[in-house]
Amino acid sequence: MTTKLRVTRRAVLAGAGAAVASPNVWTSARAQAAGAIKIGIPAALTGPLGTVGQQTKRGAEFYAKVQNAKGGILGRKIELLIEDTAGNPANCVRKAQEMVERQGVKILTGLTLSSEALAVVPKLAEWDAIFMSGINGDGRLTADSFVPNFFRANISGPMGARAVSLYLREAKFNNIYALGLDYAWGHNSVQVFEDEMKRAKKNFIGKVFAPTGTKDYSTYITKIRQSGADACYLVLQGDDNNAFLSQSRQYGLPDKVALLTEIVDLASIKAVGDDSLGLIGSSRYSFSYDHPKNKEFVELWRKEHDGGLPDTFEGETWQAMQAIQAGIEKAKSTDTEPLRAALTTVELESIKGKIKFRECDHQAVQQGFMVKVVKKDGYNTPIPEVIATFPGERTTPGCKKTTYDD
Amino acid sequence: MVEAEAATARSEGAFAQTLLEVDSLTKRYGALVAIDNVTMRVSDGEVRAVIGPNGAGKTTLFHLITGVVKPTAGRVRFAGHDITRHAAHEICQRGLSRTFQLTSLFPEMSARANVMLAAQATHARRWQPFGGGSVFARARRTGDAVLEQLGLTDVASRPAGLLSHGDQRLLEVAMAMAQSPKVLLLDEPTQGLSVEETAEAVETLSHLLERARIAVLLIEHDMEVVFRLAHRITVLHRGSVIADGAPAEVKADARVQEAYLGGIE
Amino acid sequence: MRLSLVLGLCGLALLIAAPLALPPFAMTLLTELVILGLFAMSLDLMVGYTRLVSFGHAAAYGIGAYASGYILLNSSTPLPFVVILAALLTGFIAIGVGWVCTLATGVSFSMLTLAFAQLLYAIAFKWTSVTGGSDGLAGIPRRPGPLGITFFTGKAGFYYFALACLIGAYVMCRGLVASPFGAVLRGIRENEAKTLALGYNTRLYKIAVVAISYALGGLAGALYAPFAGFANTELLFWLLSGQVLIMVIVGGSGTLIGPVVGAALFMLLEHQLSSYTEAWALFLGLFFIAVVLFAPAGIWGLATSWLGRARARAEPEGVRHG
Amino acid sequence: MLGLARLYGRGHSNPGLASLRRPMSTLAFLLNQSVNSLSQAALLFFLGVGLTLIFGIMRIVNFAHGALYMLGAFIGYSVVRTSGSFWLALLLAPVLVGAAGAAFELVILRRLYRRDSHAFLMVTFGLALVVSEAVRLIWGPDALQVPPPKLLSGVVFILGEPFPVYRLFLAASGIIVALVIWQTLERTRLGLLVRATSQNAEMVHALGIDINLVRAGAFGTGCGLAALGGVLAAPLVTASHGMAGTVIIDAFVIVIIGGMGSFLGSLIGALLVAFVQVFGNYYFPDLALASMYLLMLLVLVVRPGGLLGKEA
Repeated sequence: MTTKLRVTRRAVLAGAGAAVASPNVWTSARAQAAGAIKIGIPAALTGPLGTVGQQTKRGAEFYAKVQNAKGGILGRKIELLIEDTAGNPANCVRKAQEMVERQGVKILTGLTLSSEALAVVPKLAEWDAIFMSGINGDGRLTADSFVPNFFRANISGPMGARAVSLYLREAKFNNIYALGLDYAWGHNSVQVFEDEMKRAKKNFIGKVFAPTGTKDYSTYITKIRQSGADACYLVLQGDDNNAFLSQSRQYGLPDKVALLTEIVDLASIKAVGDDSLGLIGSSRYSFSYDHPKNKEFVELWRKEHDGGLPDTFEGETWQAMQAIQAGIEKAKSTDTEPLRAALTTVELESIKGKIKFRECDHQAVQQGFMVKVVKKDGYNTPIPEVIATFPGERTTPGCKKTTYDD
Repeated sequence: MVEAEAATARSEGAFAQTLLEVDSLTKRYGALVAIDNVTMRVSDGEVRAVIGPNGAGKTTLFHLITGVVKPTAGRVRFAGHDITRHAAHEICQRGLSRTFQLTSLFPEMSARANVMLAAQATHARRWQPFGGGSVFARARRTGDAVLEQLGLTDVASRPAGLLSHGDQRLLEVAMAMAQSPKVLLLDEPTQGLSVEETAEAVETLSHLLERARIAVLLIEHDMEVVFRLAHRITVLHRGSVIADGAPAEVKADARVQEAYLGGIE
Repeated sequence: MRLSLVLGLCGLALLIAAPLALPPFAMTLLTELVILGLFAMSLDLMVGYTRLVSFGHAAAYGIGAYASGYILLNSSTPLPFVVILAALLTGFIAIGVGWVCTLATGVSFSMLTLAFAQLLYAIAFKWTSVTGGSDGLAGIPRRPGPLGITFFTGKAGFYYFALACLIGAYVMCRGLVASPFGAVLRGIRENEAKTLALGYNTRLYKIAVVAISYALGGLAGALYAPFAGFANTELLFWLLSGQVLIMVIVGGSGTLIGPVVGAALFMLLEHQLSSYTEAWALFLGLFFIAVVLFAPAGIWGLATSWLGRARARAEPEGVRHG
Repeated sequence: MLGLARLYGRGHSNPGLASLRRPMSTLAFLLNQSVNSLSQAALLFFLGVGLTLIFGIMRIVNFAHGALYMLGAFIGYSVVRTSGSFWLALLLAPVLVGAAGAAFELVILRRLYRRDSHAFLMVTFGLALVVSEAVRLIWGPDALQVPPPKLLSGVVFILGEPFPVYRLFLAASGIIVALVIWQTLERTRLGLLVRATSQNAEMVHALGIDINLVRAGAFGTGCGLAALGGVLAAPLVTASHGMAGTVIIDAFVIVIIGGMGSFLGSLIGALLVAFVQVFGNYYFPDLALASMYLLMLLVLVVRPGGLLGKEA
């Protein structure tokens, strides 16, 4: 018994020792695949936002697979370095730094949380690396916190809020309330929305913010009901979004108040099922978007994934990868300096149509669109259907701003 | 009974000065009166035993005197100062050290470290957050002396938790003595010991107390021990004092016989 | 004793020589390990030496990080001053925290420390003008000076500064636990009622150790902000409090070195495992359970008991019997 | 309650819609939110009472409680998915998780009773990591829908204000479980054993009762109650990976407010926290993050051992 125990103890210590002494951290870059283009993706693959991180991973991996089959970019293969951050900025900075310092990565994408992105952005100059956002919606990234090595291919929070606002200008709703998550994204989007509503001469009744991780939304539902609003704008995501949608349906809220949301995604629709029916919102990406490039992508995707549909961040990541490719091809190099210059002038035909990065704040100007969650034959869950589109010039905020003038 | 007579004889001598005065002390827990209007005095050099059946309030009385529990009414004076509302550690700092009914030691420290920590408490720089060579040296001198007095030198480097029960009881007394107290409160020092162990412990204690000549308040169940050590005896019954006097007087008291000595034994 | 001193000096020499040999990322990682080790060591004063189990030690880290981040962003005070200032501030705030928390003992004490940390978390979330709200503070610079010295702002220089803080804190803690004050702490750890009965004002000692422990935890946090370049609410979250407690126990509480080892192990395991598998948390969890079962005194305790046995084996038979 | 309430199914058109345009009366609001607080208290109580049972009997602070709660929700999802019965899920999930908990006690915790609290802290933390990751590996990273049973998916009207039947059911089940636990503790031999063990384990051992069995049973029951809470919460928040983290702290807080090891205390703690959260969020939404901790701070400063705790 004692001997056995001692052996096991040794195993524990040895295991621990192996982890510490495990050689790869302490040595320089491993042998590189000849000429491969390395793209670093420090994403939240686990944790509460694991859903988003996993979408990023699937989107990027599929893109690399398809493109590598076509011979890669400039004849060089795409090599993805995907690491889990568990949604913690400290992990994210460390993993990104490892990619840059040890693996020689010069292009980062797929960071999941805005807090992670905001922590990484100030380091880009020191790292001499480009960060192509495909997810991060925080308005500050292209405003106060803007750095030249940052590019945003995705639709930002303010752009989503703007799309909803433009839609509401034409809609019959007059008394409007807003519920946002109590952090930067929620406050930022609700602010943009409130300004918009006031300009549109709508009656903006009030707003309330719920902390992330709220389990019981009944008080917020009650506030919305009491306000007498006929529409409520939601800036929620993940578990909070799911909890709100389930509970508001249980309270019969949608019978009385139209719910408009900043992000509609399939993961949420699946999580709450029919409770999402009738939800109207802007969408950063939807498979139902009517564009030949998108149709081609969705078909390719479904063939690869047993008929599964690409979700919001799978599409957004795809577009971010397209942008990276377009930049590299135009620069004919992956070096940071020429790549950055190329990205500011490149114009590409992506799955969402034409997109182009503005020179002033590196935000990709692209169409905004509104969807409505409906039941449709041939799909076993409700799906988002496009009900309106807006040209990029109208949904993109002023340069290095999070607000709109008209 | 020779010891008892000797004790009586000693008790008749005049004592220098009253050190500890308990005045009309009362403690109520709701409707329950644990200590009811108790008054007693302990003088310098006197060994006073507090006896009484289980639940008489002896340990509560100790808790009240040492500030662990605050009284409902009444006063405790020590060397002329009112200490009724003082915190436990302040009372101890004034020179009133105690032992516990259930052995209370630092089980993982050596016996010596236990006594040293007790001795350190009387040093002005007991809190010094660096160095401390002189503090420790003095504590060690005091501690080793006390350990020797109580015959614990041989086990000084053993963890206190591994000592025999008898040695643990003595170690607690040693810790109290290492503080050079003016009044020593002993809560059943022979509790849980075998007959032989008790005899040895009583022998050691009586030598110690004789040499130290300090005021002692002693709770004890074992009458042999009481008569061997105490000069005067206070009998508590249901929280009240029913007798107070020299051992022989108390033994002869009819109420005591009824309430305690006769009732149980 | 001599063997451990030799080993200790060897370890120190390796740490000092590290920047000469290690590639850039290894240095980054090592610097973070030093900071995290300091953080875990600061908690050991409470957990290991006084048995004050804090569930809210992230508060110390967070206050330190926010304070140093804020000062560095809004003034040109040199880095070393800022770090020390932030540590002192943390210790000062901790006096109040300790005063309230020591009203309770045991699990209630732990939960009060948690309450404070979570309240600070809520404050950091809401006090946007100072803390940056949920975005936190980003782009925190390493200001040069004093006297125009820029050494500390570089990679190696910052590492040496952090290492100096760790070693300084270690020497201080060693002195503290070996002092009369430390003896009283051990008394409180083993039997608080008795310590009180011996005439020590145990609550004051506990408040003092909370303040010192938080100050050193704040020192770690104050180093982290300019190291990582950001400070955000994650640094105040209860998850970090739980993790640092696990670091202390995994390494071996009550040893000062053990928690440093535990912190290194925890972070390296997490970092390495998560590169190999998404299910890293599974293996990390199993590792903790294994440590509890097979290394009761923590990894450091296990290592030192091995050293002891190895030394006993190395000595000739005759010496042992004679 | 039924005197005030009119029942409507979910699919029905809503004849009371016109009346909804009226502003809500204060009384209706207070009543509505009070019943809602009861439903939230029920969920917290299932967690807290399990935690306090485990603490009372074994002196273990179970850090895996949140993960087990989440596990309950995901098992509930699978049972509902395969059998279509929410009621079966309510039965199976607690039983399965309870059995797993008892097994963990038998295999791992049993070896640690001579050790200090650090061992339990770390081993249950390890268990939490293992369970959380296992859930992710088995059920994937996405949140999953657990709809309430048809019978409970309508709305009742309390003084003209709609209130979900499901929440009414939660409040009722909380009351029922609390009554069952109370009666078990007071009236049965088992309850006597539990109370005796939480006061003095050695004595119970001396009476010739297998303390090991009591411990395994207590740990299993505590875990099972957490899983029951998880299944019941799933229709409100979906079965998701964020469940574990948000709930473990709440459970600690209610147990500590009530007094570690006190059953009545955990009930009072759950009620207090639920009412403070519901009404606090309404009247002071900016304090939503802090309200629970302020409550705990207040309680512990006044009574360091918790409301019904013996001492600190």
